[in-house]
Amino acid sequence: MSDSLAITKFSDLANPTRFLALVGKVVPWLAAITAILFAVGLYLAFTTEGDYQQGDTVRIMYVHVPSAWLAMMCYTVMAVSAIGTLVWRHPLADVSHKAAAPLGAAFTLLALVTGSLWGKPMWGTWWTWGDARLTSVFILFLMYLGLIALNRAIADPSRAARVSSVLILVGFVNIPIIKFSVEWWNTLHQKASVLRLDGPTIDPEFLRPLLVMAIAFTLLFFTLHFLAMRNEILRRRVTAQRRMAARMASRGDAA
Amino acid sequence: MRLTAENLSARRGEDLIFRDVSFALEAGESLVLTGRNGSGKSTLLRVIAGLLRPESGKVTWHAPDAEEEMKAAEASHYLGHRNAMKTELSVTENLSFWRDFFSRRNDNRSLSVGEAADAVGLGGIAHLPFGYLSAGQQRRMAFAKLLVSWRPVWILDEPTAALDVSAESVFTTLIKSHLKDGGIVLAATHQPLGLEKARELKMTGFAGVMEEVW
Amino acid sequence: MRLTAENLSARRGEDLIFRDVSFALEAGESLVLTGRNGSGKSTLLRVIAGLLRPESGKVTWHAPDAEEEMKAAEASHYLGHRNAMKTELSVTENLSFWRDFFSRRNDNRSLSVGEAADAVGLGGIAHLPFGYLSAGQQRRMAFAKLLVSWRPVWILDEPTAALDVSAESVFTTLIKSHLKDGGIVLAATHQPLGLEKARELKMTGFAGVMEEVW
Amino acid sequence: MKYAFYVYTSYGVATFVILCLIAWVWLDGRGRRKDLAELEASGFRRRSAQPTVESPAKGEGT
Amino acid sequence: MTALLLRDIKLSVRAGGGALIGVLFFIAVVAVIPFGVGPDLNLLSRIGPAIVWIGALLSALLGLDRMFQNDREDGSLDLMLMQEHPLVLTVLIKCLAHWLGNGLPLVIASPLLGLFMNMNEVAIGATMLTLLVGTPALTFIGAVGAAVAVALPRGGLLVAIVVLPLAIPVLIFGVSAAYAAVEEPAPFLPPFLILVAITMFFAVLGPLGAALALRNAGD
Amino acid sequence: MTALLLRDIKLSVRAGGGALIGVLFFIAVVAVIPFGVGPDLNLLSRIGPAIVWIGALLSALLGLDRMFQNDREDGSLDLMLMQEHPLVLTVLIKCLAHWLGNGLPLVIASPLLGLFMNMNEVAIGATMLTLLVGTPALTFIGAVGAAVAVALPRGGLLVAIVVLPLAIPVLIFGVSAAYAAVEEPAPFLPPFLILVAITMFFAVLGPLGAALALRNAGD
Ligand code: HEM
Ligand SMILES: Nc1ncnc2c1ncn2[C@@H]1O[C@H](COP(=O)(O)OP(=O)(O)OP(=O)(O)O)[C@@H](O)[C@H]1O
Ligand SMILES: Nc1ncnc2c1ncn2[C@@H]1O[C@H](COP(=O)(O)OP(=O)(O)OP(=O)(O)O)[C@@H](O)[C@H]1O
Ligand SMILES: [Mg+2]
Ligand SMILES: [Mg+2]
Repeated sequence: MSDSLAITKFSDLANPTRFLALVGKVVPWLAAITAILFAVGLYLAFTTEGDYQQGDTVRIMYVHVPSAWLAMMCYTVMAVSAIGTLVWRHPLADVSHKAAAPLGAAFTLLALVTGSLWGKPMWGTWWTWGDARLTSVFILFLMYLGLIALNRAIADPSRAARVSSVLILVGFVNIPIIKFSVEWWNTLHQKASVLRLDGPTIDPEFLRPLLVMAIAFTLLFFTLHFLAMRNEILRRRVTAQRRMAARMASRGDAA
Repeated sequence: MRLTAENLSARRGEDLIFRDVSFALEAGESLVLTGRNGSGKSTLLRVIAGLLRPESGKVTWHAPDAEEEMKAAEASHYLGHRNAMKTELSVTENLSFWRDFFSRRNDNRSLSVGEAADAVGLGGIAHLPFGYLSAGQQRRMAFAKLLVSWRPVWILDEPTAALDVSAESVFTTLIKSHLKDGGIVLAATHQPLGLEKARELKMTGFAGVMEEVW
Repeated sequence: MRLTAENLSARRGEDLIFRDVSFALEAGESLVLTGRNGSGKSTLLRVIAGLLRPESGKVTWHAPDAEEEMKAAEASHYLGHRNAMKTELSVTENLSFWRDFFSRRNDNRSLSVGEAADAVGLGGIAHLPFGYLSAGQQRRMAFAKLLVSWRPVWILDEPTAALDVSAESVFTTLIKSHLKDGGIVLAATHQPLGLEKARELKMTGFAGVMEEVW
Repeated sequence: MKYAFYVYTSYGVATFVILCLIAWVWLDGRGRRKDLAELEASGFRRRSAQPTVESPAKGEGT
Repeated sequence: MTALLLRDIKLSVRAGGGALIGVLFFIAVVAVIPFGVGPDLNLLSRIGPAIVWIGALLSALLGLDRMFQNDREDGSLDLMLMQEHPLVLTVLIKCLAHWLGNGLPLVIASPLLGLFMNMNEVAIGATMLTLLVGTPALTFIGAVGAAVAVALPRGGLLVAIVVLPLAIPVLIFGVSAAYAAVEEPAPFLPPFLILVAITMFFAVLGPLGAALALRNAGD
Repeated sequence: MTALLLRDIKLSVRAGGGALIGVLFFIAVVAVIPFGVGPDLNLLSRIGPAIVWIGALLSALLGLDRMFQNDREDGSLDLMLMQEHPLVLTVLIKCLAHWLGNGLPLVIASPLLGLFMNMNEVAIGATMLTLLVGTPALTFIGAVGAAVAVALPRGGLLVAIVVLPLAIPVLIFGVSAAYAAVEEPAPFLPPFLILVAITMFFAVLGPLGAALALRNAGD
């Protein structure tokens, strides 16, 4: 009975300490590769030709499309973590979706802003409420904010994690709506031309910088996510130790 | 008929409240939890009632007629610190709601709403809204809820708080007769309940911090 | 310093719960209300605290320094069945709110928040949200509220419900020292409080119906 | 370049938001490590970091 | 289970006054819009279905957050969680009671508001029908939010935020079906069927999610 | 008294991000509107002020009814009733805290929403001004309803009847003042002054009524 079942159960799986060690090893490499890819991506983005139809605004694509993909991917990562929280009750999963929410909100904001900046020259308006793609992305943004608020509102972290997991999973219906909104409703927004079943239909001239930037964004996300997870783990470690210290102090008084 | 708990441990926030609690209760047996304020009595009862997930271990219920194990919660009545009654509804409405809600097929050991109110000594005021009762009367009515539908296991969290002496003895009688009928009782109290052959489990509280996880 | 009640009677719904209750308490005296559940103890205490209008009679408070009579309510602390604490706020926040809210000019007999929490034996966990405390710990903290701001009269409704034995003795000590300081205590209980020279008033409940009016 | 304003603003916004994220992660991490160091300095150690210390919680299960 | 249904309806009539508050708020919403739009009766009747739907959506939010909170505070929720009837069923019944107490009155009041907005009979009928079909979806979605609110010290607004994004599709299809019934070229059935499908979908997902949240909010 | 103000603000902020949530909710409500009415920017900017006001009314209603209920349920209200500070003052402070925690953030956020609704600067300014002046009235009216709700275990319906009919004039004058600022012929001042008068009136009547109801609620 020296160690409770709970504790041995957790140390079988990747435990936080081991995760921290992993982060320490992997993150410098990730960060370096991200930086290189960004350099290459930006170079390509500003040296390839403009589109005859869209002019130079096509360069906005290289930030808009990756951040839009990331906004959706981040939510997917959170949904997978949410399953981890609810089904396996793995503490790392709690940390994972809590840390991802601000990142997701930031990328969604980017997609919204760059989209608007692209929309003004292309469609002549910053924003329209009539487009299902635009509004569903806006809803995604609100959901990220709501999840952040929810996490802040519940004091007990593991309870907060479980409750927000439920919400994440329920909100996941929005992701397919975002993805397929352009097919289901006839709208202003571009139809999918890269991520489609029958292969990309976009000119390779644009595809190359786009892919490089997309990979760079993805790696950036994982770098930041790992670091944010590490911060969250440290935060919990600090609170746990503070409680322990308080308990031992009050115990000392009693004795 | 047998209620077993194996190696239970539970946590509140980051604190482990208790670890490795095991016991087994047969029909007619009772277990009384004692311990200081905050020592984890309510926590253990909530774990057994299935309202709080244990950190490890499990609670099982073997009925003589059923083959497989059931969740203990389904065979139990739980009387917590709160009374689970609506202040806006009358006592009768409250009790008959719970009677219907709890009712099972071929259950002939339950009392009717009126009988239950009489059994706790409040037959005369069952038409009042629950919110109009005094603290002790409310507690009695909450107890009457256990009588309107038969469940083998009673999980009682300080059932006699706010009660006067006569009501305490009424409760003791009711608990004893439940045990005689082959029931099982788990109770947390600060005052002796007056059960003769009750086993006692003394809680100590705070068995460590879960910081190892982090 | 003197708290007097003259010919009090009070009613709940259409029932007269008690009639013609009179008493006078001087500094250092205490009165314990006993009686069955629903006999009107809480009702009497609420009348004295000014929370319920008496059907007839009045409660007065004479302070030695003030010339005219004050309402007794303003010289009193009331500890009811409910704890008057917010579950969302930490214990310290709760206590310091009440300290500030109750504070009076030139009041030097109050304890600080930390001292009050220590006095009820919970100094170590004052940073936790109130909602995280166990039932007994909550009750102790509610009692600590009486210590953060000095009031001569304490009106206590079942102060020891849900408490363990050690906490009960702590409370008794606190009440005794309040009496020694020249305070007045009115308490309703089902368990003996252990006060030596307390006067006792036994409530009987239901003193008639108000049908005369009609 | 035509529409240069839109292009540069979008890259600018993107850079700004990403820098904010990096700053947040970095500052947060620094704060937490400082907290840990303070706890360490006040003499508190994780138990798993010091397995030989006799744990106060052991043997308390009922 | 019938007992639960009856009790909840009784409570909502007796205590919350849900029905009346909802209807009054609904009327308030519909009453102020003409100020914005001006006395242009044509325009009013054109946006009528949308306004009625928005009013219904907003009044559905009122009181939704306390669907489980009250039961939690007095301890009833604990007892419901312990029962062997599947929790999903309990949640479903509570949703039903909530809809009967709060949603149905809105549906019934909607023709009156349609008259306020100068809508014609077809539009009124279509709006009422879409409300009848669509408001249950709002309740089911709200149940998830309410269940989440149980874990919160004070749920209220947070619930609404969480719930609104999910409610938007309901609104969109409800309104477009109502319009389709009036304006000629657009067919009524496709959006209406989608609305039905959404309601069915949330009738499953809502109680499931709410039950999951309740199980996990436990303390 | 400052302690009470601070505590109440703390509670409203703590309990789920207060200001953030109020604003988020407001945004969510306003964002929902275009889904209903359609993407017609002209129409949107025309009904904008009305929508923003409705959003404010709704967020004022959510949670207002529990202003005293929470204090009553945990027994704090008893202790407040016993103090020698006049009860009216206590109520006033509670209203103030409620407005600071819930009303003010809405006022501050309203320009953003104005942008969403494609309103012009004048309309945005006018809406914000009317909100600043009008939302306190909603709080004061709500306080009466909340106090009545405390008094009656079955007071639900009464609250609705008390609060909303009184709130509707506020809404109507607020909205019409906002419109008057934009549309030429109508003068801005008359409705605005009426709004100011209503607020002043309820600033006196609200706390008085609430205090009276609380005193008589005693049980
Ligand atoms: C605020 C406005 C906008 C938002 C919220 C937005 C959102 C999105 C999202 C979520 C995606 C990813 C979709 C997917 O992977 O299937 C996307 C992709 C894309 N967007 Fe936008 N967008 C906006 C404006 C624009 C504008 C104005 C243009 C150009 C005229 C544009 C062009 C594209 C293109 C070309 C793609 C890539 C499609 C693909 O290859 O799959 N977007 N956008
Ligand atoms: N709000 C109310 N409305 C109507 N009747 C009430 C109300 N509150 C209490 N009563 C009735 O008044 C009587 C006295 O109640 P009171 O709370 O004073 O009893 P008590 O002596 O404190 O009992 P206990 O020991 O159970 O706390 C009871 O019979 C009760 O039914
Ligand atoms: N919701 C909660 N979140 C975090 N900690 C909690 C929570 N509820 C209780 N605790 C803590 O768990 C410990 C055990 O509480 P529990 O209610 O089980 O005690 P108890 O033995 O029932 O005490 P009492 O005799 O006072 O009722 C206490 O120290 C308390 O502070
Ligand atoms: Mg307990
Ligand atoms: Mg009493």
